[in-house]
Amino acid sequence: MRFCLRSLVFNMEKATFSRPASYVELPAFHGPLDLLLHLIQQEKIDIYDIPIAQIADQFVEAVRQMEALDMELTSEFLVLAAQLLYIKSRYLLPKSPKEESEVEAEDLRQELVERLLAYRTFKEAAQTLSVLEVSSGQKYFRTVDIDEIRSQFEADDPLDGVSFNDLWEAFGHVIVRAEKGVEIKTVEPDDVSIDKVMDDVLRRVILYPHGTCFTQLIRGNTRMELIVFFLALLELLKMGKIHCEQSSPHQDIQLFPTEKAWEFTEGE
Amino acid sequence: MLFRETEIAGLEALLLVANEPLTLEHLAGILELDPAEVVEILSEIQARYDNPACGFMIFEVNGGFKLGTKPEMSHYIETLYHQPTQGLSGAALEVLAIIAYKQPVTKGEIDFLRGVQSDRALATLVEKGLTQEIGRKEGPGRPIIYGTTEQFLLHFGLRSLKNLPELDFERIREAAKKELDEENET
Amino acid sequence: MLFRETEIAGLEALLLVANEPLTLEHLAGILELDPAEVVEILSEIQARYDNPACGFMIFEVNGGFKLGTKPEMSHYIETLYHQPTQGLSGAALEVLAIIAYKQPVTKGEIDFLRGVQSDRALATLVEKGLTQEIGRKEGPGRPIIYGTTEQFLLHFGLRSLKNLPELDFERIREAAKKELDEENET
Repeated sequence: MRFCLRSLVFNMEKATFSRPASYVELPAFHGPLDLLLHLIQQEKIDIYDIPIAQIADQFVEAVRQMEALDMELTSEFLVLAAQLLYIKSRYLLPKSPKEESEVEAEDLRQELVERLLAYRTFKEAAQTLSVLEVSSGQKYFRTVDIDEIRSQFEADDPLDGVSFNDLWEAFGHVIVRAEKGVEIKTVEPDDVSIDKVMDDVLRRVILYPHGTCFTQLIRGNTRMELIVFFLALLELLKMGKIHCEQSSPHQDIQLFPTEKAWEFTEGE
Repeated sequence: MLFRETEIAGLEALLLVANEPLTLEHLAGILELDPAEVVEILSEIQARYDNPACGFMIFEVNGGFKLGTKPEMSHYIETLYHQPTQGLSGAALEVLAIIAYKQPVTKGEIDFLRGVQSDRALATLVEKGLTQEIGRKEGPGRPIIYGTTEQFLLHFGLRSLKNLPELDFERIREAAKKELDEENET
Repeated sequence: MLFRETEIAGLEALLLVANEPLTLEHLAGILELDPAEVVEILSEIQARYDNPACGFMIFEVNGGFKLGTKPEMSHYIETLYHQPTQGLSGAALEVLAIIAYKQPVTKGEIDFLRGVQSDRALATLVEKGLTQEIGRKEGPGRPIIYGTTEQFLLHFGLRSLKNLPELDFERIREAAKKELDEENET
């Protein structure tokens, strides 16, 4: 890319060279716009009325010198050199409809002027900042280790404002979720697996350690669902995870978790 | 000591930006003074800080000197850096309630009762020192069992877990029923 | 103001332990004073610091206040850190000027305005904490957009971005328009 561009620049230069460029002093430039601005200021040229042919030749010459001096020469310098020579050639082009090429060259020149003006503005701003930097002086600040400071304070009680009532309420939420038995309600009765229903029943029995009513545990809208729940209950009784009590023949049967109730979850 | 104004100011500036305590020798080297002169300057600065309208103080640590705030100022600093305690989330409270009333209990058991994963809530509770690992359950996988901590008891003013008031099932049931009814209506 | 000794000392202590500039309102809240009273105290402290035997100075930035060392003390600090502070390079200053006046701005926009790649200068500025990534621009490629930092304001002794010296903004706008057109074309 770089070599290709360079040969382009110098081929064009050979083709269009009109008069030798004057010698330029070469400080380090911050880019091709910086160099171009330097040339314009050095020649005391009105930035709105740049003689493109002259400035293009000077620019190319400067780039050559930079190359000869082994200065850092980025591809952007070559790109701008090519652009300048291109604009110059459009102005000089004898053939083709002359007006058209002049209009195009004028547009390109105008665009370049605008970029130069913007660049000059920021270059001035940079100089202003540089002055400010010196005049405001160097100041230093302390870097505080906030974590270290914080560690000297006692941590707040994370339970601030939490009462037994809040704990019970939270427990209530767990029960509400168990009572809803969302998963079981959504499956079709035919698909209700006995394992899932056993989980549902056991979960509620454990949550009510003081006993829960038989009628409350068995739930279902269809005969099939009721049967599955009853079977699940019988299975849990047989496994010894729950036990039931009935104080008198007509009282509701109460179900309680046994010590073995937890063994159910251990496989998970 | 007027003639040493610059060095006094310099010493103050050094104390302000240094992260580590500065020794007499180090200070003397930078200020181009004798250590004895540095001692004099230090006591002069300290005398200035003794003014009750000044919040600074020079501390001597491990043979070095550093700038800090007077102990009386700590409540202001505490206010500046006070982190409002993040209240526990609903999930964390649920897990805490389950652990409080069902302990010792494993994560699997908590998950089973809640019907959802409780990893995050459990980690928060352990981090905040409200629950802790108290061992492992015998059986397959030997899962960790959790219990409440001393801090938990302290907060509720309990001497031991035995003093934990019983779950008020009447109230829980009523609240739960109300919540369920409300949800069914909508 | 003798009766406010505690608050004066408190404000000094707060300035010492804060990394970020503290606003009047924040200080007033902690010290339980009116902002106007805080202003009074601040100027009283600053008057005390004006004493040549004092190495401190209060800096105002973006409506906040920060404690630092007087610029005259910088050589002592540089000796402490064994490194003379280097001013910014010309290229870095150009990039910084573009960011300061045109922010938020992308690297592509900076490169276009300077006519040259600015990667190195930009990296230096970010490293020095003078500029920072402040987000991404909507549109193709979602390029990073840059802005200046509070450190930038402190470094150049500016109270806020409004205090940047005025520029010929007409020119900048025109250039920006041109560049937008080009970006849209590609």
